[in-house]
Amino acid sequence: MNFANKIAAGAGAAGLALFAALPVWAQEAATAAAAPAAEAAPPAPFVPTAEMVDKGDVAWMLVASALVLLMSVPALALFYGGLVRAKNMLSVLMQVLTIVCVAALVWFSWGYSMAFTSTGTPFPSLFGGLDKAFLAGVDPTTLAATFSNGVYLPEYVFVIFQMTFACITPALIVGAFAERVKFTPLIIFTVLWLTFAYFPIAHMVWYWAGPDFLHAAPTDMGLLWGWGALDFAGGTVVHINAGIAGLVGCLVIGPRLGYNTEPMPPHNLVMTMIGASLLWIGWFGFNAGSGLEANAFGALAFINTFVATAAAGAAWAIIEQIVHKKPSLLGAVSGVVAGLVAITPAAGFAHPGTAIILGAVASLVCFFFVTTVKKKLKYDDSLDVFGIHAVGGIVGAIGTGFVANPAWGGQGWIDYTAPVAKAGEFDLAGQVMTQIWAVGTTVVWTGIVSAVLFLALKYTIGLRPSKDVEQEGLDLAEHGERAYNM
Amino acid sequence: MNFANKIAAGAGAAGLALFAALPVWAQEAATAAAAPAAEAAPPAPFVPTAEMVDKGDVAWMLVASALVLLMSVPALALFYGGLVRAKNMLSVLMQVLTIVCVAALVWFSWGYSMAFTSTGTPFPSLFGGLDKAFLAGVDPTTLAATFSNGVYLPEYVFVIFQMTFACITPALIVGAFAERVKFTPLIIFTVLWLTFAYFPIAHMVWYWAGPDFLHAAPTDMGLLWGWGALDFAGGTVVHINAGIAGLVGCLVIGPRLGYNTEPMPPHNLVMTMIGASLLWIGWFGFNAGSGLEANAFGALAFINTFVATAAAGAAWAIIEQIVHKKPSLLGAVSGVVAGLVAITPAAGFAHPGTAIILGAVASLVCFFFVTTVKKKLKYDDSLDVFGIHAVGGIVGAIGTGFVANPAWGGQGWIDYTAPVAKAGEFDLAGQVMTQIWAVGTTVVWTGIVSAVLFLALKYTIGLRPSKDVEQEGLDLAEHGERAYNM
Amino acid sequence: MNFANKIAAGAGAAGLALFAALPVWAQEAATAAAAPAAEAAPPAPFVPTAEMVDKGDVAWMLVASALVLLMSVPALALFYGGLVRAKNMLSVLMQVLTIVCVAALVWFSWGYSMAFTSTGTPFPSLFGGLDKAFLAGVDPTTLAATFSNGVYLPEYVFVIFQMTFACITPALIVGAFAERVKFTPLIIFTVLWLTFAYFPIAHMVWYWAGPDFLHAAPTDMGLLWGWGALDFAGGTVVHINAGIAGLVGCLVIGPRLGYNTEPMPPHNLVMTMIGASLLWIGWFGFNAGSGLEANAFGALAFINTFVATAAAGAAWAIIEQIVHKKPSLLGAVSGVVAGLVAITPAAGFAHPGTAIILGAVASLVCFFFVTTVKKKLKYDDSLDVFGIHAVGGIVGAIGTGFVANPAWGGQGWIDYTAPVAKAGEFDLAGQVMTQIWAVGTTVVWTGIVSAVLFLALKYTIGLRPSKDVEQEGLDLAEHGERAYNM
Amino acid sequence: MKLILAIIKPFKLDEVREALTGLGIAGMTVTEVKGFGRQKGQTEIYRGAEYATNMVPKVKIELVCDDSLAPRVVETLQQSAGTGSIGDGKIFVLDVGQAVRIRTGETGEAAL
Amino acid sequence: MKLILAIIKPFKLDEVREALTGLGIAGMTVTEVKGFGRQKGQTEIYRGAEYATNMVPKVKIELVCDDSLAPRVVETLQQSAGTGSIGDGKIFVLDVGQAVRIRTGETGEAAL
Amino acid sequence: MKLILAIIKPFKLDEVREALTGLGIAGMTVTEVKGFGRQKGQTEIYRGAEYATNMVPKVKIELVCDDSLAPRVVETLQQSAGTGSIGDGKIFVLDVGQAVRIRTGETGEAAL
Ligand SMILES: Nc1ncnc2c1ncn2[C@@H]1O[C@H](COP(=O)(O)OP(=O)(O)O)[C@@H](O)[C@H]1O
Ligand SMILES: Nc1ncnc2c1ncn2[C@@H]1O[C@H](COP(=O)(O)OP(=O)(O)O)[C@@H](O)[C@H]1O
Ligand SMILES: Nc1ncnc2c1ncn2[C@@H]1O[C@H](COP(=O)(O)OP(=O)(O)O)[C@@H](O)[C@H]1O
Repeated sequence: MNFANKIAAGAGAAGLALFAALPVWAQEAATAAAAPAAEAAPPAPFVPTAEMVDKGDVAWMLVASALVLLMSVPALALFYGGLVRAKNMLSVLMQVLTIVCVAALVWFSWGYSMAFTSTGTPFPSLFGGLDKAFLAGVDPTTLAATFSNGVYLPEYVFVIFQMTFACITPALIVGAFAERVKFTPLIIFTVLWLTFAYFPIAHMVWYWAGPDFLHAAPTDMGLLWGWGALDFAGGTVVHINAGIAGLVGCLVIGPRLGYNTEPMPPHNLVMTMIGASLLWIGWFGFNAGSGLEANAFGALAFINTFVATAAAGAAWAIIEQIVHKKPSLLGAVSGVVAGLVAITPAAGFAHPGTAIILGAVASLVCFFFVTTVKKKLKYDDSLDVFGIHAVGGIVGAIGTGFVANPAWGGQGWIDYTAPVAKAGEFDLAGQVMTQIWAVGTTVVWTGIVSAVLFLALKYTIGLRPSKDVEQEGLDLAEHGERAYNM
Repeated sequence: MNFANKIAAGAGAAGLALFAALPVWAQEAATAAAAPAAEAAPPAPFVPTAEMVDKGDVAWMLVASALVLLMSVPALALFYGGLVRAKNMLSVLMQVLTIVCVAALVWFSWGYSMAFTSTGTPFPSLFGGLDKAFLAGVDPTTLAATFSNGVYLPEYVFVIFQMTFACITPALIVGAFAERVKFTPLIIFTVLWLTFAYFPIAHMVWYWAGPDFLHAAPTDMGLLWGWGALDFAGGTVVHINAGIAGLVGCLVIGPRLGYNTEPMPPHNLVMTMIGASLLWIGWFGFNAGSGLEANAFGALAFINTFVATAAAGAAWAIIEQIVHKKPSLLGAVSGVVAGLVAITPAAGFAHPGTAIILGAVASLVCFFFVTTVKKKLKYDDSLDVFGIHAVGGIVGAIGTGFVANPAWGGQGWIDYTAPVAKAGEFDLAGQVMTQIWAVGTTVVWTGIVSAVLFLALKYTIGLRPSKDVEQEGLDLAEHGERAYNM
Repeated sequence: MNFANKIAAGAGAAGLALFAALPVWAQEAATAAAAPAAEAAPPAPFVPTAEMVDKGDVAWMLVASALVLLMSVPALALFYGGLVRAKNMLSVLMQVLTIVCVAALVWFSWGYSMAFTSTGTPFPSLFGGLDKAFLAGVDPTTLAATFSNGVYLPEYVFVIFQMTFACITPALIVGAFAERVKFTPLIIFTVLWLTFAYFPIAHMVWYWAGPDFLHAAPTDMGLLWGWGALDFAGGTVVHINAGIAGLVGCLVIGPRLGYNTEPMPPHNLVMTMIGASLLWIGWFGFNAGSGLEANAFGALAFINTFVATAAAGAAWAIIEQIVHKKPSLLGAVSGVVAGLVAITPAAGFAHPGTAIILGAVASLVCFFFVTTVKKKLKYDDSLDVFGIHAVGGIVGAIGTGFVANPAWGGQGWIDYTAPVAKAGEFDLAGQVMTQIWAVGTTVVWTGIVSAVLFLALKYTIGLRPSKDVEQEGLDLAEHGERAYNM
Repeated sequence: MKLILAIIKPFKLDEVREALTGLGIAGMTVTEVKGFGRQKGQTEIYRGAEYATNMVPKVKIELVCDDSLAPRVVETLQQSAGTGSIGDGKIFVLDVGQAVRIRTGETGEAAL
Repeated sequence: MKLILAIIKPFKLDEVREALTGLGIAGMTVTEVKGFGRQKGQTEIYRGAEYATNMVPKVKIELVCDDSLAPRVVETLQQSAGTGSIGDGKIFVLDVGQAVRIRTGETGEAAL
Repeated sequence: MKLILAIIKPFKLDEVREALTGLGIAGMTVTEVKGFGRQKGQTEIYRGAEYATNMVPKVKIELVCDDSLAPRVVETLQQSAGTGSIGDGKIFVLDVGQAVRIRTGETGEAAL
């Protein structure tokens, strides 16, 4: 998914939007190019065929999809659930599970079409139309492009993989206002937020015509993709997007009763640890799957996801040892998640060595936000969705501009405007600026959409349960159950 | 696995058994057909070779097998375990784990041979003989057929994948009489039930000669397969089979002490949620693996398993919101499991749109059985094995007849009687009737076998522990441990 | 990974080191051999190309790597954590997680180079140099050999897969002295032990030039590999290695306060059961991944990992039924782990039938060590790292010599000294002697290294927390948290 | 007023509560406890380590009632909690000096 | 000396503890309990099986103080634990014959 | 009869039980509680949020014995539960009006 590209927009390509991503499918592409079909393609339209599908890719992408779903249920649910008080445990599990179910149905209904088509819409660079709503036109014979010329996936595979991303992103948000939100408004928010924030941003960052088609349709792409913003596996689309929405949500909803006066220690850190571990495992599907092929670049994304995370987990434990004299498990798993978030946009671009640095830096920055900034600014981001996902995502997204630098072992970017993709020339300062612009665009877009939605819900059906309900716990009051009857 | 097929039994094919399954491997088959070998095959016997194995298929099937084992341990064990009282937690975990171990050994010893051979037996359409007992004749060079002409798997892969199904099916049963069964008789039951119920039904539904061999041996198939019954991944073989056995078991054993007078709330819904989530993840292996290849049809089964489940989870939450004013987590996960059960037989046949309808309908029907019918009829199916697996399985099995309809986006059935498989003509009413017959046959067969086995055990070594043991809890009394020493 | 091989060291190959492993890639090799390139290779140096990579293998190996990481976090952490008292739960989780993070960084930094190169070192048969430190020279275009001529993996894939082994092995050790070790010294120990015990032993057992290169460089291999010791997936490198280190550690540190006078029952067997189940699932990646290809030999390793474990789990339950009259869940999961350990070195060599015997025997021997020998000798191996990993590993390593016997359905060994690998002649007694020598070498090497390291730490910064800290529990005292705040 | 403190078998709790409600008792407080007495716990064996758990899970009921009701409470408790087998538990009666209902500040028997 | 035994709502614990500390109370012991009284528990429905849980989670405080302090402790408890709604809980006062500090062996009021 | 109520450190429980058994005590009841006293809990830091947990895990023993045995029980308890460091706990003694064994209906000291 989501490699940037250079676009010669007519003759003089203007602005900072001239950069782009991943280098080296050139090799494979070269093979494909040897086929006369590919060379003759520009005049006669290119038609991918079933032979361009490799079962190894299909096997890997199906597994990767299952891994990403694993990240939501049970991993994220447990990670979050363990951090709340026992009386709200089930509410968190239920919110995550229901969001996953609803997001899958919305994705099927109009999400895929809005994110990954560019027809039937007034603003094809912002979001797609409804031509593939309810998966119209998708069947076992249709194909989806990868990042290599002449390599395709069954379209269902691509729909599934992307569906798992649409499921986890809104689920990430709930951590910011856990323990104090009503269930039904939250589900309504999910549907609207997916429609007005997630699908457009996914479209802007990830949509493009594909390597065999782009040179014939050089403007058929999302806005940020066109700028050349690099986001390998969703640093902007998933983490900044969700992290900002969470911050807005916790500000609109307000802090928990007793926040900063009562102790609210995590009720079960074992669940949090299980969750973090399974997040790590699942994230291999998230990141290494985002290359869409079972090849050496997937392996690069995989090893970066491994070592950046290890560095981030260790870094948080070390800083705690220094500051508090005791390294805590919650600290280590917070570092693990911060590292995973930060490496997400960079996974396919970095060298393992720079990935380690990126992970460690992100971990320390998140530590600072979670322990110091939050305390200073007194917002109640219950489970640090902003402090870890938005902050870690921003560090990662901007850091991607650095670590992609081929001079430091990075993979640079690929120029897909040629019939056969080839490596582009890397401009460090320019790339970093593009990354910052992409981050800014995402923050503004999701910030506005989230604020409008949360405020609208707050002043209509209400977002927050009554004081009594909050004190009793959402499990009993909202769901009529308790988690433990030991 | 397990697509039905049309059999021209001699000249005039009689009865309702004339229908069959999956359409479109035709494409791949066409490629194979181009090879002169395939065309010359009818006279000279066809010999599959190692080149017909694709490593992508092997990779996917090994993963799918691991995913199905994950469904048993820990997923099913946790799903069930969380629902019992704390004093019986370990007994459930131990029952599931031991059944898995024993079933694997039985599968190796005589199960594979009984289910997937048709030689050395007086009734080759009901069960196989012992020619491959102890995996005699299976080695790394032997191959197993898929549903595509000219595509093979190492036989060990097929043995493994099917083994995981034999492991989970008897484990499903224990939920029906959890908290009140003796351990040793249960294990004896498992061995006998596998032998007399599971292996024959698996044989009847799934055994056939394979696409390259069937036209030369047009009667070499299981009874229900021959009828044209469609069961993609085991709606009849696994879920109805286990669900009915569970119902019979709970009737023979009788209700728990204090049933309907004492509260018996689930002791740890967090474990149940983890279990349900991992069941969902594992079920992708179960369903998408049942196509035996890493291709677009596997992906179709995967997406159906995804969206039908999402719809079913949401449907149960919504009906609870309507009926009880509170959507519960236990409700949502019950819906998730009901949806997974229902889509199992239909996973490779339905369009995602009809899969959603099937999932939602099954969820509502199961809700009705679990909350109303069970209360009325007063049987104590502790964890709703009948109410979810048998009922959901029946809805799914019959529903498969509808959703397979090509007119509604379904995949129809494949005619394997031709040397190269091709799509068959779909008869909606006839297919639904066939499905009903297949369900009925399964219900009767497993009902009788289960009743005989349970009654025989009840009146010999006994099935039920003493009152004291039941009151103290099976953990301490039967296993000498307690789950939690906090 | 890690098949032994026969080396014609000059003319008269001396000593007992003349045996070796896996048979039948011959088939695939034969295909490769048909290419003139392979035949011409000895004079002109063989150069593997990107076309020798199969995406099916890549898909499988990436998944296998994720599965092995799953074995550490959360599986091993939970398996161990459930067995300690609640007050030490987090300390175990934290130790395992931190060890994984640190080991990954060490592997990146110098581990891979020390284990899998033979240049830049004074003793190329004992350990490698630093030529690939910080993964210098590894990039998406470099390749790693498999066990088949002409079949390669992207080198990153091999680096990742092996990294997961380096992560879990030191984590296994902590179980032996759980509940009574200081955190920082443990992490220092991990770094040193990896460097001086794990990397050398991995090198000695698994390093070799590869099938296309060995005949041109017939001494380019690790010491034990050269002897012909068979260790499919790490019986010596992982389990004996860790098990002996654990024993040494628990002897140096001494028993827990209150050992044998206070009851110390497992605080949460549910976590232990989840851990054991996920270990089993992950172990498929560990064992079946060790063949490095998605083929029938991977499937053989998979099925052996399945049935040997099932037999071992059942065997422990049965012996408990006989001895204590009650089969316990802790017993069954202990058997499961013992079986997994024992089949590890034999997974790719045994027939499923002999695998079952090996699993059952190992389970009974471990039962004897854990329940009788430990009581007699009064060492406090808290979680039976020695009793299960070392003992089970030794049974498995020696048993491998038997079950590999082609006369009993085993796979024998492969002679890689020929340009195209071919089956070697099997000498049962000789092979068993080689296995014993390999075990002995491992025990001595790791025993000495571990003793030196533990004693050095004990008498410098100290290994053991104060009495007060131990009584209060490590969670609060060392990490400042408690696991449960219900 | 009297504080009646009863240790009973856990699975008897519902029966006991119903019996006491029948007497007109409006409230009580229940705690999970572990009992040590004539009834011995099971021997549990964890991987060969034997624990003779002398501790048996019990439920403790604390209930304050006025003096006149106390004898009937004790009697009802004894009947409803009894199974006739070892480990049925004990009832202890203590004097209570004062009772206050937090919500209203009522004291004495009105607080119960 | 008096043993003051109070059953309160769990989320009031911190407030109560602070109020009592303000009085100079140096120690107390807290237990999680389940209460049965006028306040009814929620009806929980698990897959159609209804449980009217009469049991509500409460916290029990046990606190021994000297006789003179007791009235103020009771008063403070009542004020800090009260919300004015049903289920606020009870305070009971019992006589204590003797107190011993285990660490030092001090007895009587010096032990508190 | 006396009710002896002791709050002790959890890891001392086994020692205490053995010492009391040595005295001939046939039964007691044990509860996990949280103590608040001179001994302060650890400061726990969860992602930067500090919780000074004043609550320390303790074990409460309740034990009824006849009046004559009470002093020796208290003494034994004090010795076996003591470590000499802060937080060792307290022993309180209360009067018990009556005791009943549920199983047999025996009352008074015969019930113990
Ligand atoms: N002297 C005592 N003081 C406090 N609790 C006691 C005493 N003796 C027994 N108990 C409690 O009563 C429970 C039952 O007592 P036990 O001696 O086992 O049987 P029984 O009630 O039949 O005499 C014990 O588990 C313990 O909780
Ligand atoms: N007679 C009693 N003896 C012991 N505990 C009682 C008694 N009555 C009430 N309680 C405890 O006090 C709690 C609150 O009592 P409840 O009747 O619900 O409300 P209120 O305190 O407003 O009268 C109960 O949950 C129970 O734990
Ligand atoms: N006044 C009291 N009433 C009830 N319990 C008390 C009281 N004072 C202390 N405790 C209990 O005794 C425990 C130990 O007391 P603490 O003051 O910490 O140490 P020490 O026993 O050494 O004086 C406390 O944690 C608490 O559980």
